[in-house]
Amino acid sequence: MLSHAEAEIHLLENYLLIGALLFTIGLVGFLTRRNMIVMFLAAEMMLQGVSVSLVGWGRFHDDWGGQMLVIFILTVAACEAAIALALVQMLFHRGGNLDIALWQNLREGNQPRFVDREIPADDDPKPTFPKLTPAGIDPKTKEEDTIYRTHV
Amino acid sequence: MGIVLVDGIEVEVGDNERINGIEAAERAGIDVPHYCWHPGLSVVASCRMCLVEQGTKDPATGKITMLPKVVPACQTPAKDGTVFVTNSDKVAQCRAQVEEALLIDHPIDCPICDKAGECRLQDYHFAHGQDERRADIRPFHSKKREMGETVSLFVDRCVMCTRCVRFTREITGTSELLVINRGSHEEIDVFPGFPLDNKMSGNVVDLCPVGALGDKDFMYSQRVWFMKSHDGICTGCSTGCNISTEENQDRVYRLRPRENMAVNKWWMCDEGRYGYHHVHAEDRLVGPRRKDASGKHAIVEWNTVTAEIKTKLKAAGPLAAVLSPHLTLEEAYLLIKFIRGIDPNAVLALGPVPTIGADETFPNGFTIHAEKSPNRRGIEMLLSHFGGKTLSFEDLTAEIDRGAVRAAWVSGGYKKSDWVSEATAAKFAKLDLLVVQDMFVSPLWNVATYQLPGGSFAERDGSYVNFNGRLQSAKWAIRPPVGAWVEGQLYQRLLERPGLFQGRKVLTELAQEIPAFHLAIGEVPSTGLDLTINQIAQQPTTAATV
Amino acid sequence: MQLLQALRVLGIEPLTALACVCFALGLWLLLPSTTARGKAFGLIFTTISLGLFATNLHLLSDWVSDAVFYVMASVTLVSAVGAVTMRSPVYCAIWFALTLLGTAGLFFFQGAQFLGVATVVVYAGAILVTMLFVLMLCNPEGHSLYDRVSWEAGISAGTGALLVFLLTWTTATTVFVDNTAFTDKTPAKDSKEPAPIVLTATAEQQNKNILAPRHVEKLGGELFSKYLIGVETAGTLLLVALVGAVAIIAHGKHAEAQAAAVRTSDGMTSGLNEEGRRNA
Amino acid sequence: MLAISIEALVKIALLMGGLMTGAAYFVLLERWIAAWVQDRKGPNRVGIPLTKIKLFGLGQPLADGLKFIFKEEATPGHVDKILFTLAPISILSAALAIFAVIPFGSVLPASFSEMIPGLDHQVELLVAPGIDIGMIYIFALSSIAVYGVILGGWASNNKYSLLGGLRSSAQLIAYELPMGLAIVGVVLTAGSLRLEDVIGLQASTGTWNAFAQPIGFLVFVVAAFAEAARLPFDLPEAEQELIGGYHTEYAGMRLIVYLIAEFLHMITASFLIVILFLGGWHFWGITGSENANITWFEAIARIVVLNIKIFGVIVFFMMIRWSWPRVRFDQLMSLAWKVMLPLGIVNLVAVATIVEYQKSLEGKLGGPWGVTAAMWGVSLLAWIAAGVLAPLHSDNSAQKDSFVLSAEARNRGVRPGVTTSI
Amino acid sequence: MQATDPNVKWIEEPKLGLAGKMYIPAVIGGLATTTKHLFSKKMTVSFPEERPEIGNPLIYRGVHRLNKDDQGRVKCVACFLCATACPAHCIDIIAAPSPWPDRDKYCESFAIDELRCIFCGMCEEACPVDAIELTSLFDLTGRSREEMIFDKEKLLSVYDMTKDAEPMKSKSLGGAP
Repeated sequence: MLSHAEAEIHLLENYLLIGALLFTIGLVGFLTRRNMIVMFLAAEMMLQGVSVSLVGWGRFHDDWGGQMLVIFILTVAACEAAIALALVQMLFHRGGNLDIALWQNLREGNQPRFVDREIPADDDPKPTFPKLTPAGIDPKTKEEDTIYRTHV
Repeated sequence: MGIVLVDGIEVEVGDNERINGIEAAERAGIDVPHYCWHPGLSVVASCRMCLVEQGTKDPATGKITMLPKVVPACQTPAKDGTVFVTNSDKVAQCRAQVEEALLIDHPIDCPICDKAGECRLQDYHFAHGQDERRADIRPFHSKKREMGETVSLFVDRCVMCTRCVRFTREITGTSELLVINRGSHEEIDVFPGFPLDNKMSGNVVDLCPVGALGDKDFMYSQRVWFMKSHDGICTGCSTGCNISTEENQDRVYRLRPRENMAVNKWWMCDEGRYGYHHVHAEDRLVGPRRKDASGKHAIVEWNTVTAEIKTKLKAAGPLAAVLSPHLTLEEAYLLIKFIRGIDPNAVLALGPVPTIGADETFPNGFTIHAEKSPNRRGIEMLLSHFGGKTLSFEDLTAEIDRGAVRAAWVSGGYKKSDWVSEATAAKFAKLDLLVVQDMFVSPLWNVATYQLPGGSFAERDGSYVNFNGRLQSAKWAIRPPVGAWVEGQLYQRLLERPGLFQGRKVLTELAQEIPAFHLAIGEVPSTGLDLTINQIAQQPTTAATV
Repeated sequence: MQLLQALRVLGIEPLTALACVCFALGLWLLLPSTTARGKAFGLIFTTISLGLFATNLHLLSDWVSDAVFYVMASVTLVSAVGAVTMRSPVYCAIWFALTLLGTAGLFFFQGAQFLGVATVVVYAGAILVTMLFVLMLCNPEGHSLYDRVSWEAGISAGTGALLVFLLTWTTATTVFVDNTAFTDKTPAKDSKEPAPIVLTATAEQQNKNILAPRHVEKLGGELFSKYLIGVETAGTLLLVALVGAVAIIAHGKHAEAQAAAVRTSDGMTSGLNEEGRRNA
Repeated sequence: MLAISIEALVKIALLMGGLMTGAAYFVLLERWIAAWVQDRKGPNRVGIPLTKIKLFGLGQPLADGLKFIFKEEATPGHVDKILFTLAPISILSAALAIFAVIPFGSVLPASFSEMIPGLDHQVELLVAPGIDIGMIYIFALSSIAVYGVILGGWASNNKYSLLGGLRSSAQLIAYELPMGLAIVGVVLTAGSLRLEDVIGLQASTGTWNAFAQPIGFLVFVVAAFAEAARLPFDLPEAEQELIGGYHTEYAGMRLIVYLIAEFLHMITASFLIVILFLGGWHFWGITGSENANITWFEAIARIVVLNIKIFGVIVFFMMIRWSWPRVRFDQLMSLAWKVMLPLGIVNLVAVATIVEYQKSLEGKLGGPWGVTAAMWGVSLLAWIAAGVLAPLHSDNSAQKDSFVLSAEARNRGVRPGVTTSI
Repeated sequence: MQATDPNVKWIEEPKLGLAGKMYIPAVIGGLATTTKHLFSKKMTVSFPEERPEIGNPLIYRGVHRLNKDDQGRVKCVACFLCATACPAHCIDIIAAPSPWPDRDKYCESFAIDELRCIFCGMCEEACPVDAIELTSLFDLTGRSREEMIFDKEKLLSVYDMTKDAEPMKSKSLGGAP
């Protein structure tokens, strides 16, 4: 049976380790992934890592500050989500997909353009879906008919 | 050249033409209703349905003077300056009144009348009759009277046009029918003891504009609006009458003559008219059979037959083919191609041509020929073109008896089974391989190695050459019974040609290859092609080199 | 052996170092753009590294707590790895949702009930669902070619491992002092050793304050008294973000047509473009 | 420890059994009410098998359940198999877990605890009595339930399912806000996030929150309908538009899991409406208000009253289904953001004012009744304002002018009748 | 029709008052309607135990029957008009000269494929002798397709079965006997 102090210290150290790992995994994800939404997820994961540490410290010190900070982190994350998703949506509309490599001209000047050296093999088996043969030929419609529908 | 005005439309009439108002209106595209008038019969103007207004146009002043009364168009000659008016109120009123008069005594039993659907009285009543009937509708009492073996008379329905009477007097010359009584008691009848039994009696049913004369063969069997009509050629004799084959759901219900002024005019004989029953006979053969080692015949698949018969024929040695005079030109052509393709020296022979009695000619010139096959002349023309060793059927039999031929293909298609005798069949039985195609069991059929059921005339698609060299095409009307293949389709398959057999396509090929048929390269008109005209003069240069 | 000795001198557990190496290797192999076999190896390495890290963890007061904690921690970390390595962004989001649930569990375990639930409500309930919404709007088939390629996976994983190593090392070398029993045992200020971290809260204090049964009441009181300015600022921030998001979207819609024109004329396409194909 | 565990397990078993049976029989009730409203008789055949006893069709839920169980578990070839299976599980588990903090009665008398050895406290009819954050917990789990819908829709790989999932996510997020605002009003008055505290307050004052906060009640009921995806807000599975919405591709057990979860959502919504606004187990004169010295009669009366109220609310849910037409999706969103959210804020401000300045307000307005009257006045004014501003009311009929196009406009490819402005 | 066609009548939407915009009438009206129907008389019946009442058997279109005349002979004259009118082609008739002196033609065989029939009543309309009629029997079942092809005997037996409850329509409608 551990004493209260030992238990608290052990708990803190465990939480710090988990926080560190969570933060790092998030960092690696942010650095490597190219899908804007996944990058955003990774950033949130780093915030989670920090939150875990903060809560641990708050309990260790019997202080509400840690939890308060986490609450503020939540708030900031919500704001971040709003802005980031709006940006992502807009970038998607402009660029056509969610690839961050599309926006290389946002980097500072004199950087070499990044080009993929190899195209990954498409090792996912393409599912074959049953397809119905189209029945007959589409009737040609007059422009008048398309504009003024005779019925709804 | 004269000009006739019909409803303001100018119609040209030749100098030597003698036409009446109905024909002149027809040239102008106007239909004048009529019951009693028929182009092949004399004019009596008894029905009064064709009443029109008539007048004359003065060629000098151009002034038109109309007669105050209406006249029957059928007996008004159309000559230069004649004016007909068929669309005036007066004419319409006359027609309505005539129609009403005809209907006063006519039973309204259209539901059970076989004529309903093609009845002039119905049609004209809808077109020209009054909306309301002023006379009472009385209960209908059937007065049915047998005219003879083939025709019944429903006395009530008669409108006394006397077409039938005139037909027996003018066309057949037998004069069985007459009008008895006078006035409103007029009826059609026969002399007691002299029934309507001439060989063209069925035509009176077609002539009758209403349902008074009924065909016993067709009676009550089908309503006319269910049937589909297909242009055909009668195969009863070598006359080659033009007919309409009327069928519903692959069953022939009746044959009717089709107008062809060059061959049969409007008529056909009873033998041809009622000679279709073998198509649906109970004993008609279906299912190809093969003789096995024990001498018994077992049913095989058509595909098996077509797959193995060629190799077997090749292996069998000297070949002979018997071309039935019931085959169409196209089928005979394909069979020759097939046989000569296997053995270039194959013997070809014309099958037996059944002949019964002597030719019978009616006063108006219509002839029933003794030669009871439709295409003897066509087959002979083909044989003379292909040449090689061609024999008559008897000579071929002798040849087989001598052992010079080891295998034979015999096409039948006869309506009866007595076309070959037991003795002949016994000679054929000596062959290594005998293929017989027929519709009914015959002595030859029983000795065949391969028994192949064939098609009837209603199922064939192709052309025949009649007794005086007229090529006429018939369309298939019904599908063959399950298990039987029409010859053309079988030869098509044996020659490994793709697709279904199409008579028109093969005829074009045939006509391009054989100079005698070169006229058929283009369209074959519905009235046929006379192959004897200018055959040498118009021979195409390309055909000469072939 | 010498290396091990040297590591020991520095206060580094060799197992931790190994764990970091395995961690880097595993992440590198697991990230997209590798083959299926690479993924299997990555899975093995990551498992090993997480297991090795687990040796660094300390046992807690009783076995129930241990079990709960280990389950929570493993759920959090495994799903975190899944969230950054899955190909399909939808799966990434699902794994991240699991990470959030794990974190919420960890918060609960720490007695931060409100935070645990708030994390689920805000993150899982709002942010992630919105993200899925956007994802399904933008990329309804789920996966695309650029999700198969990672930027500089090896370097990033190495950096991450280094970071973990440094953090772990720092934690391991930090001295914790229990000061609840002996209040006078403050360390000397001029000592060469790093300043120890002092635990001053007793169990009774914690139960009254941060682990109180009426937890929310306490938290609310603290939030709206001591941290009131922070709350107000956060509120303002939220408003600003709201307005900003609306402005961006509205502007984006206006500029859509122009952007399409720009897209075609500028030749601005994905990195997986014709150029890349030629170079490959 | 053991006694507590057994107590919790017994409660869970009771709750689960009750909920599952309840959901099954509410399906029957739903069909009955549907039939009766449409002048039909409804299911009345299935009784005891192999006999002629029909029991008014009370065997129907059993037969339905058996049918679903024995149906083929068809998985279409084009779906994402993992998520396709995970989605219904997640939605059902979230829907069930919500009931951990929802009281299904009040407390049992102390005499009960004395009868059971090892039980040292009064038994609360609530699975997890110690949770301090009950209401946020409910929020959290109901937001987890969104995953079941959105993932099921996406995994089905079917356009109707995806549309259903998308609609559902947008709808649930949008309606969480007014719902939260309405709840905050209740929380403010109760001063606690625990549901049992909310009931306790209403029981002790004798005033139900629906009476004290009418506008909050309205907002909450509307939001609860939307959260439970019931008509007139069942856009996620609108049959006429989306075939079956997010569960178009589902069959057999997975489908019934979805259907049960849907009914559980409705039951949850009914519980919340009753507990937060309709006094929970309280009824004047028969249930008492004290927990400590509760009698057996009162304890049972409380359970009965609670269940009757819930039954009534569920019947209301089912009646509404056949009374009002489904709204369009833009109307749904407008309702959430333009009507319900402002109304919720009005309610929150009014309640906050009352809670903060209770004493002085009572002095000025003539006692507690004056305050309530003022609250009703504010509510009515807010509603009238919503009616006058009418953000939902828009003329969507075809306009003649918009069909008359100039030749130039037609050349540009403008289609008449379609507004191009944003 | 184009929108600019002068024959198109453009209608203004009714304007909602304040109460309408506050949704009060619609909400209450909807609930009132459903509540009223909740307690109103039910239109459906529990079928095998209770049988629905057919309002007017004369215009009900159920199973066919072949009527008999006063001598017990089939009334049908095999005119094929029902088969002609039938849009589903479910009537098959074989005609023959009748064995009775007062009639020329009768149906030797008369079959209706009740599975193919769409119960439109055109055969009844077409029949010139009121021989085929549609009864108000509606619960038509069978165990095989063959069983559902009603031949002449079956159709005549339907007449025997229903003649008391439903006399021939021509008489009851005041038409010719």
